[in-house]
Amino acid sequence: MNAAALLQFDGIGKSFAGVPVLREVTFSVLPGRTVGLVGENGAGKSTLMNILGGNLQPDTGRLLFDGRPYAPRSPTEAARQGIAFIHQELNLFTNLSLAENLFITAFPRAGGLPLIARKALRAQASALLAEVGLDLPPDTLVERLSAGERQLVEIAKALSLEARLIIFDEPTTSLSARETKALFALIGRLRARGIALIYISHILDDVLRLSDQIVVLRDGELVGHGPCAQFDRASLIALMVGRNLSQGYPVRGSTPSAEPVLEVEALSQPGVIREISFTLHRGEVLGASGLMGAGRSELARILFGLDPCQRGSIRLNGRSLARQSCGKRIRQGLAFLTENRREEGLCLEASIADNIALVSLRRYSQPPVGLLKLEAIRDAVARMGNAVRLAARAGGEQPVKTLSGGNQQKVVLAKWLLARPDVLILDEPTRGIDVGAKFEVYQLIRELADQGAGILLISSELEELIGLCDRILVLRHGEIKDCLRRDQFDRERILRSALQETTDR
Amino acid sequence: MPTSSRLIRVDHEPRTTNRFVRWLLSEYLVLWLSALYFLVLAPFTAGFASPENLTNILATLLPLFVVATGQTVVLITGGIDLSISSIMALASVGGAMVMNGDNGWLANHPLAVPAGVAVMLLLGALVGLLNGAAVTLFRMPPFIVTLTSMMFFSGLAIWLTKSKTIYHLPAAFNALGGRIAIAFGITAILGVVTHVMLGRSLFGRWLYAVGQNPKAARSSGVPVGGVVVAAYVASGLLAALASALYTGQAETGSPVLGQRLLLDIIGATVIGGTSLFGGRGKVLWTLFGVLFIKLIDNSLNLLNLSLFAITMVKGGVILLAALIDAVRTRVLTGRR
Amino acid sequence: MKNWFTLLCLAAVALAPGCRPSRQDQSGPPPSGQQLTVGVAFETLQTEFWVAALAAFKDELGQRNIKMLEAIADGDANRQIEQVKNFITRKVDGIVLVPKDAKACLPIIKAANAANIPIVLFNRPPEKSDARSVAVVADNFSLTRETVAYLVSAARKTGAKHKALIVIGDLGDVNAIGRRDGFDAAVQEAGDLIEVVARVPSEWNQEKAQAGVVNALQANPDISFLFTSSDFLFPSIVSALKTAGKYKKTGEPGHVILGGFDGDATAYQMLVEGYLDATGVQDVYFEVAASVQAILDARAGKPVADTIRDPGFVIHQGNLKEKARRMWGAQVKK
Amino acid sequence: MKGHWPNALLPALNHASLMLFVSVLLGFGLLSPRFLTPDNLLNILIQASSTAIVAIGMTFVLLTAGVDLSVGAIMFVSAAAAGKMTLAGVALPWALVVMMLIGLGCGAVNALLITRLGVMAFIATLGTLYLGRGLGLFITETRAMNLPEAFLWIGVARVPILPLRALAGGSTGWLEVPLPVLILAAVALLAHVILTRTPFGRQIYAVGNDLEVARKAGINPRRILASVYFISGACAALGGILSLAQLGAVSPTFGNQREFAAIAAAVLGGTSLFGGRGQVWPGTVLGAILIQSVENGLVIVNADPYLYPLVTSAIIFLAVLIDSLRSGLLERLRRRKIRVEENGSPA
Repeated sequence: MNAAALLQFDGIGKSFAGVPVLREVTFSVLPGRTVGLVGENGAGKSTLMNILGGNLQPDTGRLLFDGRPYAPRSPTEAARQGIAFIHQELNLFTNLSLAENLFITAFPRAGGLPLIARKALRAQASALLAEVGLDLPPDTLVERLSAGERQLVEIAKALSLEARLIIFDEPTTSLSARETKALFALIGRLRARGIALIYISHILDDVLRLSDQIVVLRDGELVGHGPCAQFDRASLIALMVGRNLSQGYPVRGSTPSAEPVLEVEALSQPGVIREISFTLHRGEVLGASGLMGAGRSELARILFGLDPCQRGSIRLNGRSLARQSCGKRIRQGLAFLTENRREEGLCLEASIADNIALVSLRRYSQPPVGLLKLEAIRDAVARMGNAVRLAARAGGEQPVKTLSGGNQQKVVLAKWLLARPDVLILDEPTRGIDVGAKFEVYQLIRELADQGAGILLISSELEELIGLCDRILVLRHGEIKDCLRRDQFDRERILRSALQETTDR
Repeated sequence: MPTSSRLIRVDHEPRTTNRFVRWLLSEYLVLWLSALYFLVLAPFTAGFASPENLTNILATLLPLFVVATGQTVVLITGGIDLSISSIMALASVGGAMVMNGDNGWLANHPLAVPAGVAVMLLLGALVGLLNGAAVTLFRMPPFIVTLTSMMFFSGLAIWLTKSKTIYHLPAAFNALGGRIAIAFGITAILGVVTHVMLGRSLFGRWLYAVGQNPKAARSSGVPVGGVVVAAYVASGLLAALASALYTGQAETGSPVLGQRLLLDIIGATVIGGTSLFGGRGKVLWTLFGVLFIKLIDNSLNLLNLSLFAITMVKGGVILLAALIDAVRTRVLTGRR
Repeated sequence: MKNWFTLLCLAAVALAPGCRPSRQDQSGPPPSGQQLTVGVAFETLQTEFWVAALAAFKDELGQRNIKMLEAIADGDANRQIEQVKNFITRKVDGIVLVPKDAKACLPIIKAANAANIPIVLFNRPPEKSDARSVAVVADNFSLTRETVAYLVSAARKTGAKHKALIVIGDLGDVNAIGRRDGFDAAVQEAGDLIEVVARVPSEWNQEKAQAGVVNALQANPDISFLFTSSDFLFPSIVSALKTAGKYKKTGEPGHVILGGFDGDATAYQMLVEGYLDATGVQDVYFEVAASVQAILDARAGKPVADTIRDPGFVIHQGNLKEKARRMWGAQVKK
Repeated sequence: MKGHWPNALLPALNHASLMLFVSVLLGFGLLSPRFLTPDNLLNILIQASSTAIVAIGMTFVLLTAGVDLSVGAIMFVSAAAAGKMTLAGVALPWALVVMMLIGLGCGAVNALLITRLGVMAFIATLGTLYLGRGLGLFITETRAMNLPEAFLWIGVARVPILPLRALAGGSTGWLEVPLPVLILAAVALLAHVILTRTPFGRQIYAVGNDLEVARKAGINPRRILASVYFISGACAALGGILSLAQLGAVSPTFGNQREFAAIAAAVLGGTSLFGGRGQVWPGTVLGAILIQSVENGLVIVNADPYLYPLVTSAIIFLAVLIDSLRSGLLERLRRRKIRVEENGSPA
């Protein structure tokens, strides 16, 4: 028990349908301090935060806020108490201006009238924006903002509500290095103002760097709790997973062959990429590093035929892909795991099975009318489900939206594995999924490469690239600035060529 | 975000009850409602249950079902087709112009009927194609695209005929809609075909995928544009076929055919359970929806009620069905 | 297939409990009374004319102690087929039908013939065919032509040339077309005198009629001759004339020669007040009586002409007194 | 998105809707000298006023990604009731009050169905559409009712608003505006202020953009949704009053299909059917006026009656086509702009 504590979780327990998801969770958050909260998806983090935010009520235990018992019944109530959430997917109205987003429920009024005092609104808004270091006119529409800027707007919103406790839930997933840096600086300032923070993330380095205290959850139980100094990456992972993943990256079975599978030459699209040329060999894992907006995803989308391209040639197994639809390219053996599985990867309403089968349906349809061999599909789906170690009910009838991030990502992978691609392009395959799932994804990538596929891996986590790749390309401003062989791998060098000025995450 | 909590709840829910609830509450609900309605009213409504009347119901149900099936296909893609009524009128007129015995282009020609039907289908497909093209190429909202084509083509139909209805159609053609056995046969085949198409064919799966998430569908190699266009063409074709049945029933090509059916059709489809937001719908559901609407229409006529009562009861019943549906979905999500 | 199966099962299940009571009802004309049942199927009740006609049927049949079933198709040809089939199902002794249009009713008539029930087509003639029916009709074309002819003669008296406006009904409605053609025929004969400068399609809709007339008067302020395909549009036309300040009594300067068709209450009022020059009146009472008589005769096996013409009549200031009592609009008023 | 033509084309497209509007006016103007006269333009405004007001209400609903199919029926019911009352000798003002109350009542029913009972807007209002029509038919006994002069007065009354010197039209030396136009102006202004300048208005946009987020942000979506259906109901009733004022009669077809006209007007004005996008002024109001101008022009040039639906629909289609091209183009340009700062998230 801590008297000075701003927030105190006291023996919180919660279970759904008789299944406990939180057991006796007890810890406290001090004003001006940061608590790092880590744990695999499904470990109970979200449930805990939903209780804190008033979306759920605990079965056992109680919350103390400011020493007083605190049992919010609704998000609004929580907000009124001064608790603000910065969510992974941002809660902004894209069709409204910055200012309106900040004050949507608390517009400054003109006199007694129900009219909005526009001048006051603008002034107050720009003041807040200044505090979070966002230098934009308050009338800008949110839809024109980058993810990072939107993040800052969210924080400004929290400040406008005089939040005393701010919860960050995976805040950096969609931020560029520069934006992340800015965010961390801001977090420092918030602490200085005496605001308490809970920082939830899968990027352990960030957690270790930002937190004063760290809390580790596993299967709803608090398995680790103490000052940051007590932990390091390995020990955290061990605690989260419950087993020791000392050597994280899978061993490579084969060495890449010299046989080229994907040859890209002088690919250019004005305003997007310039003179991109590289060759991907069978069994090779080729990494693509660089800042957000360096043109990595754009390159991938162009390779896959989602975006147009003016000049240059793409050859898959020697055959040119010029002017071909995604469908054609897929049939030629190309596959692309998009960076945002919710928007572009999955039909959330549809069942796991339907999602996995989608790409390969053509193969299972018989002419003339394209009737589907349902049996064959069912088997194939089941096979893939096992292949990616999908933790879901048999049959795959359940809608994908009910799965955890990790399992959703596995579904997308299964979808592409079923298509038996020669080249698989992965855009941030491990973003926002928990440690356990991450390593399973690495396994799958490795296996696929060992089976002779070529893999283009786009990632913002250098660790990942260094651990998995045979070569790494570094992009900046839509151009390839550097290419390192495995023996040349070196964080410094990669970062230097990724950004002129040297920064680090 | 409650996702993880929901995940847990679902995972540990015994599957069978979930299945059972789904089956009972969703799939056949409207059918049960219809049956209930029928059984309750039959005793009080003279001739409601008489064989003749049931055949009447069936006869008028068939074309409605055909056109509603087309609507279902479009709704699944997340679109909507308001132009069906005008397609029916245009096809009716076009076909009649070819076939009629007075001044038809193929008057009394042996090939008149096949040619006429072909023309009807062609017109339907054409309008559908235009709708689809406008929706996919120019990314215009389907509601407006089909609303304008509704105005345009019904206007065109009236213009073509200068308001005159066309009669003296070949007996062979009138048999299509007039002889219930034939109409039933055609409709049954269509129903089954569409049912299979949606359930077990490549195209069907693509339809649902496009309706659920066009972006994901595209990046999974689904030819989204093509699928959408195909959906509207299918809707047009089915509307044209329904028009053939109606025209045969009435033995006249009428430029105002089906003018008032539009809301009935959409209503029936949605009451059946097909979602206006895409990705969800079945031929079977639509059949139930149509059956429901028809039963009500028919019984209200038999009850010898005045027009206002008929209109009001209809509204009330639609609301009732919607309410039950709302409650049902609440129960379902509650169970989740 | 499953779905059809379910459907049929449903039907089968329903038959069992369904039939018995319906039998009872169908023995509805009780053994005691010879009370007959006549089904009256109207296409619409959208205008006073039909309301009046339906009322007239109620009286006529009531007086003759005949039970009346009514059905309104609300403008839907196929629904009408269904409704009449319902009548047949209920073994009515006669059917009065206002068909959606002249041809769509053929299958209905055939069905009635098959069931051997006499059927009268009220106010709208059927297409020539082998189907047996009695049609009681006022000829839209010729009656309109007469009416307009009278208006033309009135125009002649003024000695000046006239610019004419016609408010057309729903282009999908045969009556509207018949009346339009009647109008055209009449004005063509007077080509020297009348120039048609505006044709306003009203779709039988007050708002469109009103807007249309206002706009037409805007385009041609000198319009001095106006015919509407139905009297029920007069309220909106009058308000349009008022806005243009052209609503004057006959004989007053700036009077627009007004003519209509139907002879409803509004028209009667306007005649009495002297604003309306003439309207073509359908003799509803004649038509109704004739229809009922035709059914009875047919049942009695007497020969019945296959078309009974309602001469109708043009009512105008001149003959208002003596004709008023046969003008249904005038009766409704009372 | 090849080359630079989009950048060149965008400004053109940005004002395309307006240009279309102008060209329609000019087109008819060339065909008939009478079209562009002040009187006729005033006419168009008067005739557009009713639909425009209904469409304004509809805009509120569309902004929340809903739809109100029952507006036509609401017009009918309220008009029928008012007609009966005035014929029964009730004073005009009271009749009007009752009309507005009925409008609000119907709105309340819709709101209840949609926000409390969770019925989909489309179906709920479809149901009330039938209920309303039936009720109206019941009140009118399915026959036309002629109303006393008093109603017409509203239609023809002219209100002097400002003294004028050289301006044409005003005989009394005052610039006179017909009452319906004045009412339209007032409603449009009010609606515009509500939508752009009040918290309530902005929250409507918020809810239309994302209902869940709105709830999280502490907005009460039910309140917002309910109120837009009230507004729509009231606007429908008011529109009913204005039509009545011009017709002086209630026929069984009164207000029939008005829902489509209203939706068309709103969409012409650039309102999205998926919520969150659109404005009353100039958008919806101009949309309504454009449609009316076409109808008016067709009569003025004495066009073949059969052409009416063809021309009208073609012009609506054209307007919406232009709008879609424009937004498509904007999207492409925006995507490119974003790329520089941020990971080229898919457009």
